[in-house]
Amino acid sequence: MTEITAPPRPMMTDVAYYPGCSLHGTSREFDESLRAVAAELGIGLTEIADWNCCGASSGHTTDHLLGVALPARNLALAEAQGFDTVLAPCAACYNRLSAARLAMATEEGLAEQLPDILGHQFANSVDVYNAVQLLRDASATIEEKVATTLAPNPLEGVKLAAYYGCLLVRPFEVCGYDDPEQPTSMDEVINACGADDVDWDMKVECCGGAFSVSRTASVLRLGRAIIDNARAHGAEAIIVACPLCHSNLDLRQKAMAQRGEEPMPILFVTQMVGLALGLAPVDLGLGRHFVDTEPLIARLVQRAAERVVAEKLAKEEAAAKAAARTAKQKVGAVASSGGAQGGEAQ
Amino acid sequence: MSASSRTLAADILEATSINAATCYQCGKCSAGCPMASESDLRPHNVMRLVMQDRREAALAEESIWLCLTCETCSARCPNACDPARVIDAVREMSIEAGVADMPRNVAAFHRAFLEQIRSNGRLHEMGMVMEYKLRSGDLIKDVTNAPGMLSRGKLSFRAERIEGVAEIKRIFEKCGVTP
Amino acid sequence: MSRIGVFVCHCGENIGRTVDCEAVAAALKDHPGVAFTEDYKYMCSDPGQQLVKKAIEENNLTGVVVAACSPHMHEKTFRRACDQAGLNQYMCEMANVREHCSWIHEDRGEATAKAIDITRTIVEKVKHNKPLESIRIPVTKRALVIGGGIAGIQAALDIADGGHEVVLVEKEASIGGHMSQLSETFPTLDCSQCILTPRMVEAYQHPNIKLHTWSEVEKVDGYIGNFNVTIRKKARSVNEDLCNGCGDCQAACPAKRIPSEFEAGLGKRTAIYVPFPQAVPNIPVLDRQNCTLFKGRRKGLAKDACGKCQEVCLKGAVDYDTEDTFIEEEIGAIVVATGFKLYDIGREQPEGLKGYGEYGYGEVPDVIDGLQFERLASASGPTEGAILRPSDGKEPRTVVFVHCVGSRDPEKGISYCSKICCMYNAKHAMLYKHKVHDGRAVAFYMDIRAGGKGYDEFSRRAIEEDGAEYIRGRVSRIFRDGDVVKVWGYDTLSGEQVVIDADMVVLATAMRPQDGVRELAQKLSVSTDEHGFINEAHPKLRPVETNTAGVFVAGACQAPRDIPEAVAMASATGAKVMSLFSADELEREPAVAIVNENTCIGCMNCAKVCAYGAIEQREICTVDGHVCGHVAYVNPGVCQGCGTCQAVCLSKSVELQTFTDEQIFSEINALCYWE
Amino acid sequence: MSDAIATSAAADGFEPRITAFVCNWCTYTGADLAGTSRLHMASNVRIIRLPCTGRIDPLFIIKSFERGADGVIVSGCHPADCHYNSGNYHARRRFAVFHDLMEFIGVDPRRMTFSWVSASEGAKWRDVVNEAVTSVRELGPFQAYRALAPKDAGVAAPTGPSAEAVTQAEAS
Repeated sequence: MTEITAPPRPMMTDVAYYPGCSLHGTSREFDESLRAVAAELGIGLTEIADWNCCGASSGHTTDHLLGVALPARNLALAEAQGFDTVLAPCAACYNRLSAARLAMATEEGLAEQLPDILGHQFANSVDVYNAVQLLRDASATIEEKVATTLAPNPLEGVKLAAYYGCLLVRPFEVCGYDDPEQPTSMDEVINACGADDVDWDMKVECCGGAFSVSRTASVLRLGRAIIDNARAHGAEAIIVACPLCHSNLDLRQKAMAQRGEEPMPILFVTQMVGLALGLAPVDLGLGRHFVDTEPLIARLVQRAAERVVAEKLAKEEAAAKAAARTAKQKVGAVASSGGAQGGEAQ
Repeated sequence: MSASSRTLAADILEATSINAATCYQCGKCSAGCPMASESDLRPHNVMRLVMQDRREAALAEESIWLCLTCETCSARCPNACDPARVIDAVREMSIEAGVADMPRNVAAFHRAFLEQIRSNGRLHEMGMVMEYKLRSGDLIKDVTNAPGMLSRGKLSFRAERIEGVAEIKRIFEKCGVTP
Repeated sequence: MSRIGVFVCHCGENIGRTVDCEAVAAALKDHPGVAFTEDYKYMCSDPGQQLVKKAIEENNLTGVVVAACSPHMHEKTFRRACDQAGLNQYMCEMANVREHCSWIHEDRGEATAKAIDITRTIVEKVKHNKPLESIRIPVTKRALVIGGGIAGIQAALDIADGGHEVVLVEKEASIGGHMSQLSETFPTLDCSQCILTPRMVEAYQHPNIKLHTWSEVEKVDGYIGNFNVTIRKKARSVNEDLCNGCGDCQAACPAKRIPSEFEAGLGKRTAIYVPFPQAVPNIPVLDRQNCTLFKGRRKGLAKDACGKCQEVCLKGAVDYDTEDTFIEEEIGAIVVATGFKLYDIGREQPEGLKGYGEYGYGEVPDVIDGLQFERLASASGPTEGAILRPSDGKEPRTVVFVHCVGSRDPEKGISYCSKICCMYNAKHAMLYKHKVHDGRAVAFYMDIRAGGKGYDEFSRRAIEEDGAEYIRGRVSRIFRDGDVVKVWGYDTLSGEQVVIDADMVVLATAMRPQDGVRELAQKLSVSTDEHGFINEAHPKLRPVETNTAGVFVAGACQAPRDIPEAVAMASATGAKVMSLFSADELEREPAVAIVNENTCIGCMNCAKVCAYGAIEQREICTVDGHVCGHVAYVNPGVCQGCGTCQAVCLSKSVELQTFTDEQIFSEINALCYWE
Repeated sequence: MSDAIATSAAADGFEPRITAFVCNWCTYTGADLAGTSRLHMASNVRIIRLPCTGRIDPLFIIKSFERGADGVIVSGCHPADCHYNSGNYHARRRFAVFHDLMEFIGVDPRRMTFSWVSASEGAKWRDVVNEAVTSVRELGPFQAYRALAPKDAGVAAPTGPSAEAVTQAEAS
């Protein structure tokens, strides 16, 4: 892997939280799991007071200025509330907020118009983070927590497909935290959770996003290709960080299925981290999905239990063998350990 | 800005700083476009119409509304033409010129969406879907999912309304947008 | 008192259109020191020059100012004319009223006023010109050729055949360059090795060619006719005089899994190796990075971990303790022929290029570049000429060739056209179809650029006779899908998306200048363009010269070139070198600094800033021979005439002839005045 | 913009006189290229050709101002591209010091333009010229040294001042 993984970034500990409409509505589980995981990792989330909708694609498709002004109000609120970073877990919101920030920084005359439009002073001083970025920077902490959690990690060795879609990686000028063609950040989080990332082909292909309601047929066509490819590469679930992707792949999956394939659970990245950290599925909103996650979780728990038993047996066996060996070599062992102790004493 | 007196390429240049003449017409954008199979105009065709100053053909075309803004075209363009941004600008001009041939449901969706924001500051999904259904006349579709959504706590009947609704209205006014 | 003649040229309409030439001549007529003025349609024409000569003779002129084009254009012409008329040529100067005036202004009044200013300034300068004699410098008739690819070999052979010694320096273990890696060459499908190998051998055995392989140019001092070049002979660990090329060491080497550079990573080599069987010289080098013995030594092992090659060498030629050595060569002219490398489009891009994540190069084994395909198609390659894909060694049934990867892509790659890809893609498609008759060859192109003798016919043949499918459009994505390589393209002519399940994909990656060329250019004082290609002195009229006299350029280090062009350029440099060597001495403008020993205080500031080491300290003695002080002395053979010494001289004792303080202050005074 | 400047030399407006010291190999050739490319630019600049920026004595610049130039341009090869290897490095170092000296001697540093223009940068030369002309025009005529001018200098322009005399004084 390349420079993307090289410099370890410090984990964010205190950020302004911009949930966006989806996390208050159709993707409540993203909000629930994020809050649960953040609490576990020691990341303080302060919801921006009185935030508004970023306008999503309808905003900037209709009017460029509106597409900047609606997100800008939120950045201005965060700035006024004393934050230098906003966490926008929803990939669409993240993209709109970042794009607005970039436009204000680069387009001539744009930043000057905003105080008038917003009716507030605004210095464009707030950085925008998405959930994957936040968790990637926290991956060392996640790994550590997973290792120290008492319960066996249900995700160990599970093959998960990281699906980035469009809005987390494109355009590169707006996102820029990961490679736009072969991103690795979510795969890093998957690995931090003890699971295996799947090397598949549809990581950055579009799922149909904004046409979820208005042009369902397109969404079915595009979504099917994504799910089929993940399945063909052995994924047991697809991990997403975008409510649009989630609802397209989860809500519409039944309509996509053609030959009675096994359903493919679609998990938010925060839900996955939560499972690895040993949080209860219900606290992570895993019951809110259309594709039932229960069979997957049951399977994972079952496997984890079997693994624990197998490990325990192996350990006992090894211990027995070791005991037998030490008994034989007792004399020599005593001599050498005595020497070592002597060294320490000095 | 009198749009008709200048070339479409000049208008695009002013709105986006993109010089349409830089397009190679190599088709790499259209090769990766997820909607290419459903639209008559592919990203490089839009660039071509801009180059040729065929304003009517570009602005009144349904295809520009089928763009998902997934940005794949722009990410892979060898000459930084940014077709996605150009299509965005063409759409804006299309609305401004009053010739937008938005598929009825796409237009309805955008209007319903923005209406929700303007009146509440946030999107009320249930309200949006209702509004959309009314505007698009597409009453049957998706109704089957509403009960599922409700039972999973994903839809609420009550809209969230922010305190700064007046500010949002001001933003819409200043930007000259009426859904 | 000066008697200067002012000659104003109309340059047809070029000057006359915006500058009132008659008015310029009239304005100078009464200027102090001007004895003659005239304007004429084409001053550089023969009648124009006759006019100048006649005026000199009839008016007994002491100086000549030609108000015409840039001195870089015609200064030589008019100085020659003056010389023929008996006026010292350095009493003639050009006033640039074309490039610096008529061509850049529109207002006739403004342009005329400026032309008068410019001409008056030069008149004031010429008043202080002194008759000078050209400097004559001896020429060392030995050439240095840097790079032993086809261009370097050709240049070396041409010069050596002309009877002059050549030092040929190659950084790899063998000469031959990229051409030795090619299977067949367009547009004739000649076997590359068959036409190249005899040339390589000829160069090696030529009595006039001294070959240094595994060597690099370390340092270049001096100037045209008199370069002093230091060559670093990298530690080869094999004594070139003892080795007889038997190959026993290679057979004995236990490190056999090192990716071969020559096979473009598709084959393996040993740590002590000859890059390819026909290598010239057939003498191995030891790759210390990958050698078991040296790995051990780096780890600090007390005992050497290997030593097999030394053991088996009956000639005792293997020596682990050799070090880099330096050779100095006296050289009169230098030919740069360092060639190209392919743009490595993998994800890691050190030089700010973005790479092509969407094409899967480096991640999907069956996505290869053009040179790799050459090795697959080569009879001496890893598959002995069978087209077999790298992942599983199967014969691919469908091969996709992608043009313009990295080229013509300012966003992710480079802006220029690499020129040879259209032709070698057509060749690759043909070679594949010749070997796999029922296979499918698909080429995605943006434009087909097949200008050249027999080139278009060749690329058409690939389509018409060999059945290659050409699709106009770039490819968006390439990825592995199970056993196949998916290619997402677009056919802009039929207006459809195209998805091809390929078995192998060949990317025509861009040509870039070879590594290290910028550093070399710095050593040679030649400039490079934004991409690192070496700049020629003039894109049309001096295509193989550089801005540094005596340094010439051939082949793909100047721009993407194919073999015929590289060879033509190489022979052109050969001719340039030969004409330089045809005289025993060179004539040079006497633009050198001279020290006034009477005023020099010996501070030696001048010597500190001299880039050429032209200034030395000299003792001054009293009449009876006692040393009474030191002064600076400028060696006129070494001085290049930059004048930096003069600017730092505390006592104003050093003076650059042709640009003296007197001359420059006169120019300033002519320009600036209180109204 | 170049056209605007080129044609705005109205009789009533102030048109600065600017002297440019350029090296023979890069900027002079770059200015030649601007010519062959027919890039139009302001006509206020007069070029004095030198072999290298390393040859430029700060006295040349002071002399120019003393004699009534309103602005001075110094331009040579880009760092690392010097035809004479390092002449422009010496020049750069010298001018870094000189820049600080300017205010001390009563010349607004904005009257001086230092730039690197290579032989291939005709367009850059045009920009350097036009920008220098614009900024010096805004600063107005340079008058600080007027009192120093010899009494007869005022009428000397078309026929040229007694250059020998000035140079003699300079050399001493």
